[in-house]
Amino acid sequence: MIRVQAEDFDPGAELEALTKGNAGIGGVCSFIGLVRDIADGERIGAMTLEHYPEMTRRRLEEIEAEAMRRWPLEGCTIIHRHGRLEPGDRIVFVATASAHRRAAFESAAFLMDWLKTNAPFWKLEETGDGERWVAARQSDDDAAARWADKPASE
Amino acid sequence: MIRVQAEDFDPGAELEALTKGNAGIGGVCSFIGLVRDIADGERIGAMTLEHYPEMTRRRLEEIEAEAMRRWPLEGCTIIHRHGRLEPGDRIVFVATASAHRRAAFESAAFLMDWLKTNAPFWKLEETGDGERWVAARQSDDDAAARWADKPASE
Amino acid sequence: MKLVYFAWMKEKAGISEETVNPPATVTDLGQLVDWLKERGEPYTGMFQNMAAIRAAINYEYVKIDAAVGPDDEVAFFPPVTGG
Amino acid sequence: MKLVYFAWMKEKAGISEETVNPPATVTDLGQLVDWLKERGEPYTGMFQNMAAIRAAINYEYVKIDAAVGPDDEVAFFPPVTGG
Repeated sequence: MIRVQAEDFDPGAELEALTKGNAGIGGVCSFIGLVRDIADGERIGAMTLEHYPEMTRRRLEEIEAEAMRRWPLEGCTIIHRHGRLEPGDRIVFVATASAHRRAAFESAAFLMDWLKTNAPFWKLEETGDGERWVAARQSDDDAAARWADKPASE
Repeated sequence: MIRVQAEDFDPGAELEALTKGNAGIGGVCSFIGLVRDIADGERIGAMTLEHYPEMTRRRLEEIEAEAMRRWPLEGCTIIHRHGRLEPGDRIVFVATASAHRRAAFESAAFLMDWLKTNAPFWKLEETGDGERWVAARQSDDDAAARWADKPASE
Repeated sequence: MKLVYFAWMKEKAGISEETVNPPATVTDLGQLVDWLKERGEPYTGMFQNMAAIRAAINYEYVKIDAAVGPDDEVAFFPPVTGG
Repeated sequence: MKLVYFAWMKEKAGISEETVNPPATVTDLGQLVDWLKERGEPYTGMFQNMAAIRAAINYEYVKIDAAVGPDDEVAFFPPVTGG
């Protein structure tokens, strides 16, 4: 299940919806990304996420299918917000459900690494010195690259 | 924060409590373990978790401190239920909050691997053929062993 | 051909999208960028450092030598920072 | 010395805990198990396969050669299956 939206989401309700009625699920791993008040040593007043809607939808559907193909998942939720967010606000949510905990952990980490490097979003931070576009990180590229040749464990 | 209880818990409320008021948190990884309706090919009617309360509390406090020592965590929640549970019921919850997603993912996986192999709980399954004590798995020992000599990434 | 821009490329362009009609000799992305730069600002500034720019054609990431045609939607943007 | 049992060991013991007074020659866990087995059932059945048993003294996991004294709480149980 994929959603790209300006509104906030309810992690508890999303987790409930993902697992409800399926007693074949042994574990659910989730990750919530939040706006931090400090980035690269500077205080952040707010952040605006811009994205490319038609591309975002296609690419998220593709990566959801890829996660389902690599791991034996019973379900998968990806929610990404756009628009203006303040420190403490939720940005992104991924959750994966599987019979096995390892598959849930690995696939959730895979989705987050992928989102960081491939989801067409751009972040504009508001600092005391004005606005700045967040630069991509080499560490995120490295994190995403580790999935390229790594087979799923289960 | 550690709790061992017979009652169910609310993952959404726990996640909210873990992050509320701390805008230094960039990511929260959580895992929920659930009772499956099938185990080792047999249908499970219910499961009873027995534990060693005085030891459970001490060992959980120890592993929470170890996770906080290994990773730069802003917070950590561990909830483990005991007593009789039915398929679909929540058994365990771990959540870790950090400035960095990798630390959150790794520490949550570490806690779950540890709980599987070191928390003094024992599971009695009710199947169509009667009751059986769940045997420890070599794969769980292997999963826990991978943390023995692995430094934290961040 | 539809062009769309994001993040600082959109700011430098001053617009988020436009429709252009390059000559038939423009058949790949590199040629498209060269043709745009020949038109002067804002393109010369936008495409000054190609190492800092990523592209997509019809919502798929592509490399600079990707083929491009009149009916395509071409997007230019800096490296993404989602999640 | 307090002994506590869990899971199938508790079922075989028929009790969850008991207080025992081994002689002063019993100074480690192996000697304690041997002394219990000398008393017959249920101990001979409970401690038949030591590879299937884990132990804790005062809430800390220990090996079979761990020292044990009169004031200790000793727990015997199968490998744990939490999480």
